[in-house]
Amino acid sequence: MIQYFAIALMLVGVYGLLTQKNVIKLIVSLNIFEVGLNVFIISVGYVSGGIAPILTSQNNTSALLYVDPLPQALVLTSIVIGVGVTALALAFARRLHNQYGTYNLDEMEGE
Amino acid sequence: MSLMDILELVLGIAMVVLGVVAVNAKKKITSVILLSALSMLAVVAFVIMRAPDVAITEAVIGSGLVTGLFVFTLFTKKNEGEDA
Amino acid sequence: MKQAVSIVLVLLLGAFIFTALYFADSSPLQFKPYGDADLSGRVSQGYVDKNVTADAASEEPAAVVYGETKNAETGSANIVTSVVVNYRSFDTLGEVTVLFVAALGVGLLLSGKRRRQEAAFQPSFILKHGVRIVLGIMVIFGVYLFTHGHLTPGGGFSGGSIIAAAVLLLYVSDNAFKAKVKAFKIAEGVAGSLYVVAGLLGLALGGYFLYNFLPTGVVGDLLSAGIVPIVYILIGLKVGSEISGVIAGFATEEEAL
Amino acid sequence: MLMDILSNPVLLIAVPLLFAFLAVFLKKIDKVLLGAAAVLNIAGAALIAVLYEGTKIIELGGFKPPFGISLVLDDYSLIGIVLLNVIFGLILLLSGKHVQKYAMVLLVALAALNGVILTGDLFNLFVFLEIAAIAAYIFTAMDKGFKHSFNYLVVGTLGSGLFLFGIILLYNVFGSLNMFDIQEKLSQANPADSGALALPLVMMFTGLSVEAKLMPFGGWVKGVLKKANTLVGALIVSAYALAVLLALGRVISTVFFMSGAVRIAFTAVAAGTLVFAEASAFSRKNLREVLLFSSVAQSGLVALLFLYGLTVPAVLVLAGNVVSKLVLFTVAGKFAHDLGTDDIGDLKGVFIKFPLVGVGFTASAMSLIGLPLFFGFVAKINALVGLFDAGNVWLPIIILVMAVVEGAYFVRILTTLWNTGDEGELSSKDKLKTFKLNGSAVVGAVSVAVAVVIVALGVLPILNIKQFFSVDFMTFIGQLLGGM
Repeated sequence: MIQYFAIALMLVGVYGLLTQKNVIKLIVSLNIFEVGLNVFIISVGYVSGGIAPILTSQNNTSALLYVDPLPQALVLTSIVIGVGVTALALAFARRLHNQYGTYNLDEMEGE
Repeated sequence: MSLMDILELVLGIAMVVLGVVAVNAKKKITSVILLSALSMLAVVAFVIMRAPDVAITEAVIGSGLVTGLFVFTLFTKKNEGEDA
Repeated sequence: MKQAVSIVLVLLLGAFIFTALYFADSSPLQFKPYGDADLSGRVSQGYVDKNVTADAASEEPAAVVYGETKNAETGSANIVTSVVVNYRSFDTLGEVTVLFVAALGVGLLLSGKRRRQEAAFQPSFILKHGVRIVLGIMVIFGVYLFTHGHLTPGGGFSGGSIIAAAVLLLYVSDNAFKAKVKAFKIAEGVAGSLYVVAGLLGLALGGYFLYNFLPTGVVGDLLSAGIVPIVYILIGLKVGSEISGVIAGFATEEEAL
Repeated sequence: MLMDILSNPVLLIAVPLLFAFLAVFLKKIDKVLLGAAAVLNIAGAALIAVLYEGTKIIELGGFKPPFGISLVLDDYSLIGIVLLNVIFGLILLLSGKHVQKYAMVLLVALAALNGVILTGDLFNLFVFLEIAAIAAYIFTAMDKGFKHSFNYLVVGTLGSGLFLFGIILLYNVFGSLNMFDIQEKLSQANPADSGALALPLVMMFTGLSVEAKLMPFGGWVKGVLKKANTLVGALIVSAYALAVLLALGRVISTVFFMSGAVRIAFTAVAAGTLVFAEASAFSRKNLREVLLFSSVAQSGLVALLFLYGLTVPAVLVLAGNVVSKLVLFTVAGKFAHDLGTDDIGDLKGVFIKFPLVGVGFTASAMSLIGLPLFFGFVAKINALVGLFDAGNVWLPIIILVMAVVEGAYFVRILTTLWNTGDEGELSSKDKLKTFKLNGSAVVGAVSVAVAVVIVALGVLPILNIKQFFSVDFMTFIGQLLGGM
């Protein structure tokens, strides 16, 4: 179920990237796309009835039914990459704002 | 439909609606706060899908730090006066 | 006009994705829908059973039992951690590098003589004093998360980010606060270098880069899993100092020219 | 034992990375570290080439594939890393003064590009591509063109997101991220089922197209490169182009399982890129713009060859192209920086003043067009023969027509740059005096050296006419490299 909405969320992000002209809004759209993608990746690893992939004193053997741990590891990576890119994009946004006095890409004149 | 299915449905719809509103919001700060809320819902989705590690990380980074960075970019003395 | 075109484009893309995923004829290569994943056909089963290095020919390996199994190939009770820091540690090295280079970029873009930038709002009494109370708890929780990353949910990324969030709160609550960016830089460089050095040690001692050259102990013990907790602590320090550095970069602004 | 460790390709990634982290607190000597890493990497690549004994899988962390991440050292990646590290060294040699504060970023980029070429794991490829891309966003901003860099960042991030989406769809089907594991599983699959993989393949191809500069996804390249200095321009058109296109080729040759319609769509993108970019290059008056569109066109050509399984010709074309582009773009950037213009009309007769630079530039350009006696000819003839053998008629015709277009604008550029004044007029020496180039000796020496290599590799195969038309050219180069 969640999977459908994850894809929809990615599409919303793409829609934002296509329509928005504001630097901050573009970065927000990029983040929405990434959230959708991350939820989708986790949903690919979900097993109905599975438990979280951590051995504890209750779930103490590897013979139980676990959800797929690999997509979770990938999403950890993906989230951290996302924050790196967002930080860099915001640094660009601030430089653009200092240079042109606006966040709107259309109002930025010259090279 | 079990209770879980209904929860997932509501969660999914809320996420998409938040996404659409965040993209189309007039004020930039509204977008940012809605993005933070969206991340929080994603955390719930991660918990439902049995991914506690990811949920913790997303809660701290996605809805905490990233929002902080956005706010620092938007709310500084220099940008005052413009509709944030 | 442009909006309409965009909506149509996005809807077409969505229709393409949904038909390809959920409405195509069934074939062995078809997408496996939500919840139907089968671990036995995936590499992940090896991660859960911790028998990746075993020969396929040998008999069915015994299940890993919490608190009993000794010297498994990776002693981490948290399977996600074993994937992140052991099986796919090279990705993680790449990932901290992403943060490293992004932090460098922020520093280069927002460089110049720095002065604390004043926020457009004044911190309230509650914020100011509340932060002081929460701060210690946050740092301790962050450290707890990355030292126990191989046992419980959490780990280097979330632990490091919580410490960075503490720095963020300091900046928000106090308009005059200025962190020692240099200290972040040094912590970042040391942690990063040690991570690579740990990998090179593995290469020298075990013949493989990032080889887990320490005994892995009993699954579930705090001192288990070989280099996993050590590497996760390094990652925590590195992520924490990198994101703190980024925040410091954003909170300060070059001197008005 | 020690030799085993020293010739481990992972060092090509680990050493620059270690130096980058060390440079954080050794800030004073960061440029020394950069130079040292570049030299060490060239030495390492040479050592790997000398000790090379056929395909080798390097397991990381001691976990066998497909479980752990593995690097792959075969003919393909060997050529890649040797070429990449030499090119990177040359770029630093030629444009070292532009490094400024960017030494650490360049170290990370060097590590990431080596990783992109060597890795055999899809997700690992994504991570390295992302590192390389972020480094590129940063140093394309060196020239204060923040708007274009921001555009590049948005498009690049969306592209890598789509690439990741494609990877995860493949993982869902095959349960593995290792390219060769997936390839093996695909070899047992029924070709009739290939339609089910259309979506992941389209997503991965789209994602990679952004970095590989294929149109329409590579539109960022114009804004970024138009004003790029020698360092940034040469990096993007040669080092990045080499690594990313090799990765594209690796992905296509291992995990792409195409049905007719999907192949036609991809071919259309690649061929469209070729035609559009050559036409754009023809209409430009600005040296760097001509070169950037020519570079885009070459990406299209190389992608086209990869799509038709002609790996060896594709690698040859790519290798010839990136080496030529390195010289051409460095010279163009140098003109723009030192003379203040790279408009072809303003640079009349500039090569008479700097004949060494001129010779190198001319040889590189001729190799790029594919004239006989130059390396580019060997590459292009191999490509055309391969396409004909595959029963294809239209693609060779398109490639030939485009080669003529390319020839036309390069001949126009060369005649302008070698002649002073308008046709019929005597060359006026006074005008030339105004040109002043800093460090033209280094640029000249390097470009002449490259020219000699290009000509040697273009002439040598003719001595053995069989090798000239054969796909065995790779082994031939291997022998040359191995015999060093």
